[in-house]
Amino acid sequence: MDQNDQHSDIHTRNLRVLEALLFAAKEPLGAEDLRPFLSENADIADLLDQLQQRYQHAGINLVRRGEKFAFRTAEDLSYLLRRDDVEQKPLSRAALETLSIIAYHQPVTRSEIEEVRGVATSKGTLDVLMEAGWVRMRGRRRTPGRPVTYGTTLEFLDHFGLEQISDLPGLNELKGAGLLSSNLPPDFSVPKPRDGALTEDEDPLEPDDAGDDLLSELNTAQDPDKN
Amino acid sequence: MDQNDQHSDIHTRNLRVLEALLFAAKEPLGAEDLRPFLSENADIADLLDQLQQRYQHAGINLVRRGEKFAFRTAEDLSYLLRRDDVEQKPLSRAALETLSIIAYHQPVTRSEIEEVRGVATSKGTLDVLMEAGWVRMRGRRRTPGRPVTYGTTLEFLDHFGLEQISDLPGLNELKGAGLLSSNLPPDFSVPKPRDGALTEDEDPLEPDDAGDDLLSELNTAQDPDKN
Amino acid sequence: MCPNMPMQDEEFTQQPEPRHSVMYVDVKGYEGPLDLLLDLARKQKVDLAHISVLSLAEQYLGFIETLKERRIEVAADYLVMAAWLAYLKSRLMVPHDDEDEEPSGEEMAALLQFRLKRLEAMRDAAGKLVSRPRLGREIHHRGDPETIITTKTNQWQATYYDLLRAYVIQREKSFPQDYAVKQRTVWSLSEAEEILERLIGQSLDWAPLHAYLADYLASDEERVTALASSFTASLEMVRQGQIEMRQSSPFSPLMVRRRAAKTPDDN
Repeated sequence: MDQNDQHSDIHTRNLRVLEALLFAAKEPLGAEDLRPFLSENADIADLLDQLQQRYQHAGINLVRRGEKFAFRTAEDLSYLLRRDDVEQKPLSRAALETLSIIAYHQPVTRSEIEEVRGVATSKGTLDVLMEAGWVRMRGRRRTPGRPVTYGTTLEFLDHFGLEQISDLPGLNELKGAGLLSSNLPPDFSVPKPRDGALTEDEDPLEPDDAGDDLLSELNTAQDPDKN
Repeated sequence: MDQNDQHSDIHTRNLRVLEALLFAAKEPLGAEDLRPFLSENADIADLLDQLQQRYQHAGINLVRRGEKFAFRTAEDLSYLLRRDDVEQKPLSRAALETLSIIAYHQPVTRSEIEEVRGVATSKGTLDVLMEAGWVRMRGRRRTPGRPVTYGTTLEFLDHFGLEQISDLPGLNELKGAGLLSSNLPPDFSVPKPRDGALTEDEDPLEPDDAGDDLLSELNTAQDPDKN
Repeated sequence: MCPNMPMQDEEFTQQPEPRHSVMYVDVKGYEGPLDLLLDLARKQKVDLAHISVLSLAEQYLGFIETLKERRIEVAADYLVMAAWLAYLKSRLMVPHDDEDEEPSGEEMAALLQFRLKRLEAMRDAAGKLVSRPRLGREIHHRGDPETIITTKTNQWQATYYDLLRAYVIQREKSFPQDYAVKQRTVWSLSEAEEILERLIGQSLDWAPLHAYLADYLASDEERVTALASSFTASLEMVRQGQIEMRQSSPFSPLMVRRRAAKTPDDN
């Protein structure tokens, strides 16, 4: 067996290992989950790329979710595979609106969400989104009161079939129209939503931070959209 | 598009649909589960056969379970799904006490251990010591009830850094080390431990002897040091 | 796999029902004043960029007025918006003064327009988001994920010292229990004072404290308690003016004697 054959054997094996691991899992896996099972110095990005191409036209595709990868049924087979019986409790209008504001404006504080909606947000609304696993507390904004900042999760990307947060539908148009700034006036640099690491005006949450805001506590009293 | 092309399109689609359905299924699927999603008159057996061949060398295989089919990790990669986790645990006090009595008083029966300890010894405690590989069943005492006799193993010596069991400190050494108080009753003695061949009042264990004692079974009911 | 759209999608694919008369509108049906304004603006049937903010403000104020006339309770944030819109209206109708620090009517109108556009945009975005093929409905993950089987092996830890300790503790437990609790003599303060009182008597000569206690110091067990209690008692007696004490240097004998002039109230 010459050098090349040997190399190709290792390569084939790496691909099979990736296939097996990603196929067995329900949740997306990242490089750090996969690396321990591959040959030393394996180029994971390249291997994933090849696997992605191999499954490009199959009934299942290898999709990217943030920095992770997962096998999912092909999008164009949706109409055949649609299952309504597994429908979770539908989200209220308030919760959906809040979700889209968090997705497009993240990192965003509760009072910024309220500014966009023009109405107080009940704690219940955010709880529902966090329980669904789509929204998380990112940190605390370095402003007076140190309000909690919210953002979306990997599960959010996975659930709505987005590779990354910049794939949100209509994002560029909204940005272009200046509709993603949380504050006025509309002649300013428009921030891009980001779900990654903390920004320079965010502090990490303490491990035991329950996410209580002074403001939130006060607002809970009125709860206009509590359902 | 001629007849052939059209046929091949339908065929490709059928294969993709099968792939997706089998991937998303919670359990193996049979022809009757798959038929409603395929083109009319599709040759399901042939399609499954082709799919099986396609995944033959992949990290996952399409396997047959009776009359049904499912994707499963390739046999040779199944080790990927098994992880070994070694947990370091401190020995409980009860186990440590029991072990020390076995070490000094071997060959010793369970009721003799209990006599020294003053409390009943749970089967679990002895199991832990045997799992640790430090204690073994030596034989059965030639007394009514034929109780099992316990002794220490080579691993025991190894773990505690002893060359031989007689290296365990005797009465004077224990006193000298300050472990035993100097104010001892005159008839107090520490046995000279031995772990060798069966003594004349021990019978060897039968190969299929599971080590059950009538006495042990009775004692299990109270289990004072079960943790 | 039924073709019915689930509930939450309908909210976004269907426009709100056209409302023929504000009288039938329940304020509770709105998600706040901005939602109400957006609904009113949509009725102008023009792009939000071209709506007449002035007439929008008038419609809103009119609507709130109707509610109040019908004695329908209006939530505070609707009233705050009404006040702001009334102010906006007045600013729009008065020509802008350049010296004015306050935002002009046009600026305020632009701000309102922006907020309405932004809310509408977020609503549209939410609609687009939920109409995407979603995981668990149109897109599926592995239905029967192969779980990782973890084999746990315990590695037991114990030291040689632990082992010997455990043995010794077991064996010592079996020793005959002939230990008897010994009664310890402790001088109470009042006892010490009484004894001192008696010992010093009426002697006006200096004598070392421990000499007075000599009888008691004979017993080893009582040495410490006798010294401690009598010293403490002697301090109290000094305070009461019954005795005097002196010590020439640290750790030298402590001298005591009866104080010469007794205070009148002392017996």
